Amino acid sequence: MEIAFYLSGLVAVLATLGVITNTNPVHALLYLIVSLIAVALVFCALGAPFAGALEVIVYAGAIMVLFVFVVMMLNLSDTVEAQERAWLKPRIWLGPSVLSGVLLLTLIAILWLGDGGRVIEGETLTAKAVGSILFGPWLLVVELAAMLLLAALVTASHVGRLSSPAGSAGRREPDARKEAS
Amino acid sequence: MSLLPLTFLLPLAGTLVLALSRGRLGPRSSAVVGVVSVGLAALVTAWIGWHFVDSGVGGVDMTLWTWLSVGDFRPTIGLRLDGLSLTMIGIITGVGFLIHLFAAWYMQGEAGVTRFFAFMNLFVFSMLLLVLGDNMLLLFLGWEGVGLCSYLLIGYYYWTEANGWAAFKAFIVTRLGDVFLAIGLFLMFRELGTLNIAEILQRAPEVWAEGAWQAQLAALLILGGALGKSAQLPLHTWLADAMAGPTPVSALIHAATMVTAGVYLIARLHGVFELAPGVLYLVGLIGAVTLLLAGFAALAQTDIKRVLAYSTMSQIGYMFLALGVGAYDAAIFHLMMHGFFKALLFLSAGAVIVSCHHEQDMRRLGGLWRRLPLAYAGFVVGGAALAALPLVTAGFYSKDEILWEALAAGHGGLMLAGLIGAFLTSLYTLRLIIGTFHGEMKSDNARHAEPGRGLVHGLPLVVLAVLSTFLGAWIHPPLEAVLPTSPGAGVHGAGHTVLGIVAAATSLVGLGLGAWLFLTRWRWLSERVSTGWAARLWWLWHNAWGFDIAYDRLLVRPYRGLVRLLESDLIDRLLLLAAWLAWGLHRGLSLTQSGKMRYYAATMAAGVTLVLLVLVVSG
Amino acid sequence: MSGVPMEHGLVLASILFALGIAGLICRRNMVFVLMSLEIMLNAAALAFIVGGTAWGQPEGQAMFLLVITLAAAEASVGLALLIQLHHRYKTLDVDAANRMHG
Amino acid sequence: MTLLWLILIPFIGGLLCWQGERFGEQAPRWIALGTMLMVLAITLGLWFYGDYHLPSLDPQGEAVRWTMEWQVAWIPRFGISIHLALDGLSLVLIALTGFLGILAVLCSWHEIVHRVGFFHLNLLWILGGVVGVFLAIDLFLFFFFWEMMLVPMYFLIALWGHSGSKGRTRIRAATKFFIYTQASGLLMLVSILGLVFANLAHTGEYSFDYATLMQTPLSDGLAMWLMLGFFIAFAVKLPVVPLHGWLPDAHAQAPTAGSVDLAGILLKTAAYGMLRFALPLFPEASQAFAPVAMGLGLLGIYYGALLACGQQDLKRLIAYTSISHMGFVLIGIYAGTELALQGVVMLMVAHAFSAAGLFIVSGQLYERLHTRDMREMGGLWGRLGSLPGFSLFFVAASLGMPGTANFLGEMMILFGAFPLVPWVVVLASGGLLLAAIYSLLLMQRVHFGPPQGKEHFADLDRREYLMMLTLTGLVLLFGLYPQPLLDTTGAAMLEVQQLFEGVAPLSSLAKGNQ
Repeated sequence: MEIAFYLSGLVAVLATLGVITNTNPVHALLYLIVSLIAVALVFCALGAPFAGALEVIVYAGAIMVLFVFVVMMLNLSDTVEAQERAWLKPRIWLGPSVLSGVLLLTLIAILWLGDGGRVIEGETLTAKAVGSILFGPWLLVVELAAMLLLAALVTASHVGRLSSPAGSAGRREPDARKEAS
Repeated sequence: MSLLPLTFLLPLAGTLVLALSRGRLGPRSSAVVGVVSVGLAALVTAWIGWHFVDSGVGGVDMTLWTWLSVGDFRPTIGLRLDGLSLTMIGIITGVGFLIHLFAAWYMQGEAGVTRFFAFMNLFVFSMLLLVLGDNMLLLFLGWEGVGLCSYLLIGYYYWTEANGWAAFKAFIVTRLGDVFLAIGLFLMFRELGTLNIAEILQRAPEVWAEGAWQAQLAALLILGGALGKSAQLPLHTWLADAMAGPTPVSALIHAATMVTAGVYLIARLHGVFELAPGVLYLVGLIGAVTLLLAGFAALAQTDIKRVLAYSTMSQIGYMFLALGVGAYDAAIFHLMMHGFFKALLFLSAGAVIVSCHHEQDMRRLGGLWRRLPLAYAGFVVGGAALAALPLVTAGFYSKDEILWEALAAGHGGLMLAGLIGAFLTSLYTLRLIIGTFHGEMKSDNARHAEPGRGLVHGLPLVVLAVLSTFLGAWIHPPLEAVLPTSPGAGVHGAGHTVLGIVAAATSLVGLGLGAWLFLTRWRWLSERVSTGWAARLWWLWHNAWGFDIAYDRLLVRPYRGLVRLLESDLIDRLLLLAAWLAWGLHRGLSLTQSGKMRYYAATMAAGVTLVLLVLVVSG
Repeated sequence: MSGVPMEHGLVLASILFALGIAGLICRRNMVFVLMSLEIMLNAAALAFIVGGTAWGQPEGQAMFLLVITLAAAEASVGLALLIQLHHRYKTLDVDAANRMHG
Repeated sequence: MTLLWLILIPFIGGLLCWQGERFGEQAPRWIALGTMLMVLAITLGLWFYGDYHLPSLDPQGEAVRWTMEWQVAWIPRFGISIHLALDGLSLVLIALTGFLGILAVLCSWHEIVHRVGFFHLNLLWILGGVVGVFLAIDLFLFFFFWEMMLVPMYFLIALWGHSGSKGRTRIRAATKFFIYTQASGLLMLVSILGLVFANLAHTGEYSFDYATLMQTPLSDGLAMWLMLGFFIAFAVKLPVVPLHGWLPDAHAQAPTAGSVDLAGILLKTAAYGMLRFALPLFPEASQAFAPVAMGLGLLGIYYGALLACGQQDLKRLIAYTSISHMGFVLIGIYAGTELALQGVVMLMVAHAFSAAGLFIVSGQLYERLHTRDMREMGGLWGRLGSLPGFSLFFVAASLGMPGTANFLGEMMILFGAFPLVPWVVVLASGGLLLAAIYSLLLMQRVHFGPPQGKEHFADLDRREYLMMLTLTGLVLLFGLYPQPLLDTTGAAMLEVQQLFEGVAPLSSLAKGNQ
């Protein structure tokens, strides 16, 4: 079980690295799905199979499909890839890398300084246990999540409309910007 | 006596009528209002004078109302009539009336006659208040008032910019003196607790010992005021430029009355000066130096009015000299005589100027004696009085008295200066008359001279001419009760006779030399002074010893530089630095609001990292 | 061996989070930005799970449920915005819509 | 109650003007004129019937300081009340406000053509605020009115002002004015609160009342700091030189009515504040501060005069002369002798008239020439009917020509201060010379010199002529017979003087009355 944790953890990290360095959106998406599934495995290894299942179904399944649809719909061509490559110069990624490296070190340092020693036994926390607290003391969270989803639904359907009345105005914007610059 | 306020209320009424007419009065009616108001004032003065002399009282006080009263500070609007003020108001209204009358002729056809007479009446009003005021504050009111009128009348021909600047200069230079006078008033009020002149004269000897520094300082400050007003060294530079005004103005303000206000002031406050002998001597010294310097300057002028202006300075120098030796009555007597003959000279000059179509440069006049006999006569009589032609002229008696007093007071040096001055006077007087009236006519303006006609033109000249002869010298101002007796009074020794003969001889020699030089050697002279060291000397005299240039370099230019330096309000700029700082910060901070999401995210991450780092390091 | 130390799980979460943030900052393409956000949310969810299982409490998973909801909502709105951006500016550059002059 | 109405009438009148615009353009003007006439009439009535001579004694032996007083609780838990009181000084200044208010309405009769109603709303609200400042003796209320004046003034400049030359827009001027006065007002608020808390620490009660706060014992250092807070607030408004930057811009860019109000009344609120609050509340600190204040006054006299000489804009020139004149006021206030303080009142009144006169003249010039740039003027003497005569008069008044009230004011200040600080007075007298220079420069540049055209401009119409004649008459009246004015303010000034000299005021007044 420990091996499963470490191995899938390694896979998750590598896949994530692939996501952020890849220039092709579709490939990046596939890496991301791999990363998510790896994390789902980690969950299982830690003894949270319900969460792992959710991760695979909702995250790697639903959300990523959404991404894939969008990317396909936009029909991102090779020019995008070339542009991505142009944007990914060392000058650009060096700073963020250092910053996140420092952040990581700091987090690790905090973890190290904390009173550690707790070990995860891998004892399974079943869906039943989760369900009973969700619909017990944490009912409000569920309600909140529901409302959030509803709000997201409304927003997405509103924002995503293509025939917006401001569309014509928006189309002039890039030219205006060019002139301004 | 209760008519006394009428003397100045009549001119004031004239001013108000003219000022409030808003152009509804024509030039003729304006002149009538202006002349009649002063004429009536002269009549009232004559009546008052008659009664005053008749009653034989020393002085009459008349308080109209309390000006203001705060604590001990209670100046009044009060008048004092005594021999001195009576003499002065006599000159002001009498000579003033004649000059007004002449001005009615002189100003024919000029633009703004209403304005002219409004200012002239206002001047007479202020001048009367100056001499009638029984306290220093009221005197100061008149003092500044005449300064303002002088300013306005010098700048009467406002459309020439130089005239405006001449008026400006006149006001500022005299104002400088006035500031000293004002400080003198502060000092006297602090020390003596009063501004009433009679009380000042009474308390000054009680409070101050002779030669006390407060007395010296007070006298010095008052002298400062007098120097400015009377155009004495070193505040004399304005008078020559002041000739930019119409000629009657020069006659009234810059010869007969206002410029002698300084003499009046010192005579009025003689009690303070008596306590400061050093300052009193300084008065005489300044007078002597001024009369010499101005005499030389008068020699080198070509503008006939400027000659007269320098001659006025020089004659007031005589008055100061008399004051300085303690002969106050001689000073006032000369003031009066000078008022007559200088007014006559100026009015004659005015007659010449108008007749010759506003030509007043000697180099373009000449040979006018046939065409303008009345003006010529005026010049001759006035000039003779100015040069103190013995026995027949008024000027001889007054000047002689001054010289004798100087000698009697033991100031031989001052007397000598007076004698040299008399010689110079004869010279420049003859040069003026010969240059203007003899020789050939040097321009078309002179050739087409049209003599003035009418009573309005002739009467003032004739009356003043009569007063400038020995007949004028018979007028005896009733000063005994007001002014202390002078050192030479009552002493009629042989010295006096000898001095009289010497003075007469000086004057005659001067006249003779002048006649010879200017009648026969005019051309030689003008060639002589255009080359070599004589030219330089001539230039110096022509520019009145370069005072103007020096003041311009030393005072005017630095002032202008200072103004230009501060023009943009430096202090305000300094405070604006705060605004610039805020603006700079704004620019800096608004740079961070770039709208670039990645920067926001990076900044947030950096911030979080920083907080965590701090936690790590500190924890 | 008996189980994984809690710290290891948290370190894994931290690494994923750091990678996510690096991606967020250095990418201009909005697709990648959104994916990086997903990674970061996922990392946070992982931390919750680790904490929950370490203490043997199901609350961690309850929170995971909330996080995943949030991620779904975020993804849907974000993708809608992405479509609008692409539609209006013909680009996926997130800076294209910037109208500030700072 | 009368006092409350004095404040309310302008405010109500302002609202009526605003709404009255529906009935045509003339309606707001007439309403505003009527309102200000009412204020003036009430004030003159109070002057006529009230007794301002010396504080009378009531049976308990306590001096009654005020001729009229009115008080109602406002925010009782902090001891704030609407406490209005009138004595000679405030009466004179309110009368001045009423009079200049009338002038302001009259001189904008033709000048203001758009949004007439709103203009008069602002104008009247300024005047209402000023009246409030002169009447309030609750410090909070005073502060309230003090800030209250600024907002309408801001609008007056920003909406109806003239945009000057390069970079001198009216909005900028208005903003500068607002920031300067607002910031300094906040300093005053801090000082007021400091004083209130000091009093709280001493008595355990909140109070913003003038009489109560005067009794607060303060340590020297604290008193100095609090006094400085007040002083700076008033110094900005007066203005004292390093803090004068707003004034030339605001004056130059404001419409004529605004300039008249600014120069005539708003500057006087500062002097009033010093006389009413800064000196009596902190007599020792003020005494210690006096040399600095007089130094600043001297600086102001010279700096204002020098700058006035360098201006090309007519209204800026006049604005700088105000700075110069206010230097005299500052010296007079801090000299603190009875004569000097009375001179301050005199000069305040006189300057209100003469500056108002000059601003109205420049407004009338602007109406005819459409410029305020003196380089484009010159030789106007013969082309403007009787306007040059009036400008000459006000120029003469401004240079302190004897016979005008300005002369008396300056002279009284100098005479009063000379025994205490001779050197300051000697230096200040130099200001008289500079006053002559800048005043005559104005004449020279505007009216003398070659005319720049042939045509004649319209002469003054009856309204303008009447305004100018009234102002002229008043300047001369107070210059030759100022005693009624001095009697009215005498008691108030005597009290300031006694406080300033550190004498216990009540006992000495009682003594003085026996």
